[in-house]
Amino acid sequence: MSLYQRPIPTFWWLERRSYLLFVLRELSSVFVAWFVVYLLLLINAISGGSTEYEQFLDRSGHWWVVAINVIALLFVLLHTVTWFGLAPKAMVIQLRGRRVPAAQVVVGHYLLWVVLSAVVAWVVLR
Amino acid sequence: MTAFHDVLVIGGGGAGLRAAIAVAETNPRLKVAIVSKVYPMRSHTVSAEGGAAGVAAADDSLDEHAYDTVSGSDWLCDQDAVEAFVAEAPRELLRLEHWGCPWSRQPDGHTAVRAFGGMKKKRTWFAADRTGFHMLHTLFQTALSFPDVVRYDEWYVTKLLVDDGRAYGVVAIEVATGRIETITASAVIVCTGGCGRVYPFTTNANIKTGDGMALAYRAGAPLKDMEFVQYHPTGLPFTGILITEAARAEGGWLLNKDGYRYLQDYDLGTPSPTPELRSMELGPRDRLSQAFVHEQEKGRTIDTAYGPIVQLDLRHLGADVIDAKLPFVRELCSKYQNIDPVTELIPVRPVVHYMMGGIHTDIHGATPIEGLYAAGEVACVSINGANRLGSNSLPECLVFGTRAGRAAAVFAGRYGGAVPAAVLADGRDEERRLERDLGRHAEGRERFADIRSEMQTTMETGAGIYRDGDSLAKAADELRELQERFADAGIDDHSRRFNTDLVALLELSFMLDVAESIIACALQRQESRGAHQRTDYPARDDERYLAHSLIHRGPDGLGVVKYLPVTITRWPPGERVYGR
Amino acid sequence: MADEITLEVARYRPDQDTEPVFESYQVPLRPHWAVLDGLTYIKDHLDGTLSFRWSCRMGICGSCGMTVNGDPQLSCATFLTDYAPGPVRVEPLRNFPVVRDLVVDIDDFMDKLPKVKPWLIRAVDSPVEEGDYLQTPDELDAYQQFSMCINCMLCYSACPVYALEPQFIGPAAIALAQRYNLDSRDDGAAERREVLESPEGIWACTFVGECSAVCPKDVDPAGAIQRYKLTAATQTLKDFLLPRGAR
Amino acid sequence: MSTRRSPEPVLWLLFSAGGMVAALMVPVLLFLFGLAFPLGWISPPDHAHLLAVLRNPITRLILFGLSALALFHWAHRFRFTLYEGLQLKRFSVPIVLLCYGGAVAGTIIAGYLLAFVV
Ligand SMILES: Cc1cc2nc3c(=O)[nH]c(=O)nc-3n(C[C@H](O)[C@H](O)[C@H](O)COP(=O)(O)OP(=O)(O)OC[C@H]3O[C@@H](n4cnc5c(N)ncnc54)[C@H](O)[C@@H]3O)c2cc1C
Ligand code: SF4
Ligand code: F3S
Ligand code: FES
Repeated sequence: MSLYQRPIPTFWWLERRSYLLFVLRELSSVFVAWFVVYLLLLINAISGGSTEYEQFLDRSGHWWVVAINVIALLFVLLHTVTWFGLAPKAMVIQLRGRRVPAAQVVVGHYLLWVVLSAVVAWVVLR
Repeated sequence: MTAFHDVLVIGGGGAGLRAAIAVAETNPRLKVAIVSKVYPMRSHTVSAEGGAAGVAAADDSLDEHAYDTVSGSDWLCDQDAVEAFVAEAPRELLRLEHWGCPWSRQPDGHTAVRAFGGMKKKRTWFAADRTGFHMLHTLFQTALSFPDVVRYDEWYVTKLLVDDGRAYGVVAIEVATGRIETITASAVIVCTGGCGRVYPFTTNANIKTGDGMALAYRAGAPLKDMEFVQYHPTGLPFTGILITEAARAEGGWLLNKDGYRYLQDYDLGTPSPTPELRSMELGPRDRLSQAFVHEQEKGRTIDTAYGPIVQLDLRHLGADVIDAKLPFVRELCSKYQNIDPVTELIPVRPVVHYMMGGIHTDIHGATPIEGLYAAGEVACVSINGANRLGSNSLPECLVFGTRAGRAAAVFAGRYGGAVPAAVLADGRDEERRLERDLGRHAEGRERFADIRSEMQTTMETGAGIYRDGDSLAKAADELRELQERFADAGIDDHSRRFNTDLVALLELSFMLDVAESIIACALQRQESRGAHQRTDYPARDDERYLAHSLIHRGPDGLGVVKYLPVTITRWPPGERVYGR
Repeated sequence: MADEITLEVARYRPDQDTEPVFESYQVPLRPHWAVLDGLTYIKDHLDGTLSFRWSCRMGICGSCGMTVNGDPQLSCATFLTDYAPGPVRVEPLRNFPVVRDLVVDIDDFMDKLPKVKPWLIRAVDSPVEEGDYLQTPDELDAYQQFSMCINCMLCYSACPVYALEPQFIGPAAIALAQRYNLDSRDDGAAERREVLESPEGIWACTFVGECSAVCPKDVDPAGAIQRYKLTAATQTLKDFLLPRGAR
Repeated sequence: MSTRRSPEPVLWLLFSAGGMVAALMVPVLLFLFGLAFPLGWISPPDHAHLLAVLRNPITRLILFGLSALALFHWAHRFRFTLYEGLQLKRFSVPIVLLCYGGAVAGTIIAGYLLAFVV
């Protein structure tokens, strides 16, 4: 029987907004990786002494480094938002035999996020 | 090519799947196949909402279920069949539970039961208000665990092969390819469901075109009690989508134009705020639908673009009860009617719902043709008589599906084998006829869809909730004429691949035969009983008509109606009393 | 409101078309009319050769899935007035081979479904005479959502992974496996594990989530799959870390 | 019954753990060190303070975990993005090497830095 099979376009993820969002979400991982590289460079600079640290600070002020970091931050935030949104799908938390509603699980994640961010900022800026 | 199976089941709905599993359980050596014009899980059983009756509660008894069924049937059922039915229903429902059916539960973990129309006790098992859906999928998925059950999905059966009073198989079209094939078998079980689509306004799915009834009728088996067509009192006005009786069982009220619970005017009891069994809104369907007609005549219904309506009030139940017990009702109302039953009234009107009649069988599902069995809505055993009680049909599919499956398995085990040459020749004739149909061009500009809608209108006006000699005679004439016009009708589509035009044409030809048999039986029965209400003979007449009508197809294609006395075991005919 | 709307319907007639072409039809635009009503109007009054599947017209049989203006939908539960003034594009479900017009071939799903053993498996079958297997309403609640699947295939049609990797068992079949795994009466989780944990099983899913977004019955197959990933991964860790007996 | 041994469950756990720590920790760190300090919105902490923080074993452990898991998160997601977004599944071997190899290399570097250099 000859059946018609629709070919899949190379850029299939442009066909639906939700697919595009998905691909962007997945690409956020690249910026997560970039952050790790940046972090390791920072650690290396701090370990190398105060001059190297100053140099690192200078370099991080370059317009293109800032630009990358702005984009990276946007992607990382996209990651955070989508990650928290999807977390309750995999996790079924039971409290006293009742399933905790998904919305509460999401809110829980955001609370944790705020607290952890505050702690990190405090440690760094103290 | 000719395939052979020991037992061939036509239909993959509740009855067909249960029958196939029963064959496999009875005799694992037998090869059983299911032929279905849609994938089994699309069968109409999927739409059943309310529940399935079977005695479960401590305060209930088999006798009470039997009595409710017998009186509900207006004493036209066979009481031996009813006794077998009520005795085996609970077991079948439990069996389904063991197969995983997600029945709604009581807090202690036992299955729950709810009230239903015409039933004196709570005995209707339910899976929210998607009972048929869950039952069908449970059966289908369980059938998957029997690798030896072969399926012909989306094959359309066009003819039963019968030779010398014995069934040998079918001719069917594989819809996807247009391939026509003869499939032979030692025993055939017809489980093709009802024929609501003979009418214009029905709760029934598009596939319910009475194929099996016509197949058997054409093959020489009689149809029984065809004049009894059930109108369900609560369908949504445009689509005919059913609002389940469970809505009333949970406490819903029927209101006329003035907000008045009009059922109290029709000898159905007195209104009380909470539902009372066998009373008011929980009366039987025939009486409720008849009450609607009287309200309409008194001008107390509301006129809408889609005909007169009354209103179903669920508001006092509150969102919690509705979401827990009737979520599908809420979903259907919001999708198809744009209303929310939690705050608004649901417009409803009576709608063709179920065929009490069908292929004549004994209590083992056997038809007068040897090796031919029938079960489910297509069959008439009969436990439904002149009016089926809500929630008796799903368990009927299970109980008599099982019985037919067992009987067919025994039969096939005993008489295996050889298919006479005449049968194969018959099969080839049918294949040629189908080839001709495929090439059929219309004489003139007749569209068969127009014939279909005229047939539906004819049935509604001729054999609706109320009928009389004149309306029926007129309908009979019109149907004859439509049969003639049908002979000249053609199809647009002459290709083989998934030709739904051809299928619809064949369905119409089946429906025309079924429609004629309904009218013929209704014309002969000069009394009023259950769903058959003749304004010219308004009283029940047990002298002449405490009997099943049996219609045989005569050589000229016209039906010949005879009568067969009903079997009475323990409940002599009495008055049907509700609300008192 | 205009009283007509245009349906642009994808036609594929294998004996005359090599690929689908669109044909336009004018159908009445009436309140309560679903896209499916438009299609049956075409079939009955304009062009009997148009082929599509439908049956219950109440969103429960799962036959009538189509792509309407780019989205997978049940055509009986998608209303013309929501698309006014039109035109409305009606195409077959994506990701499935097209048999004809709006009819797709779902045999792939029908073959995969039995592989996940979507039926109740008991360690010990008790006879029916002993009564029901007890299950509290909460235990029922634990899997009920996943039992709502009508096999309409909208999720497969929306899942890009299924498009790219046709071996993927796919959202509905996995959700149905989970429906039984989470049923308190079932002991078959171990038997279903091999298929579900194969590369064509849960691990192929990248959590696009569109399956759940388009599901007309709120089955949430995406959730079913992610939950099973967590279960499977923990199980693997346990298998690895704990000595045989202690599992 | 034997389950087919596949590394997917482990990779998925690493991916998930990485996704979680990344979601929780990366935004604030990136904001501080990538934007706020370079652009002078907040004056950067002095070197001595940072070095002290970094020398704390708990910090080192956390930063190591963050780096390693975040890299595995990237590796896993990026691998599937290449498979699907660009339909490169046929090159799965080099892709796997690139992604998880990259993550392993990064993890070693992070471990070396945090264990010996700091
Ligand atoms: C909306 C609705 C709600 C209902 N609710 C309830 C309820 O709450 N409780 C209750 O007890 N009853 C209820 N009923 C009635 C009950 O659902 C049906 O009577 C019952 O499901 C019929 O099952 P069946 O197996 O006989 O047929 P079906 O489920 O209709 O199956 C028929 C099968 O036959 C096949 N078939 C037909 N013709 C052919 C052919 N020519 N070739 C090949 N295959 C063919 C079809 O493909 C299908 O698989 C309801 C009915 C409706 C319409
Ligand atoms: S999971 Fe939802 S979308 Fe998928 S087949 Fe089932 S009902 Fe349809
Ligand atoms: S859309 Fe596909 S990728 Fe997974 S979450 Fe759903 S199955
Ligand atoms: S026709 Fe049954 S789901 Fe649409």
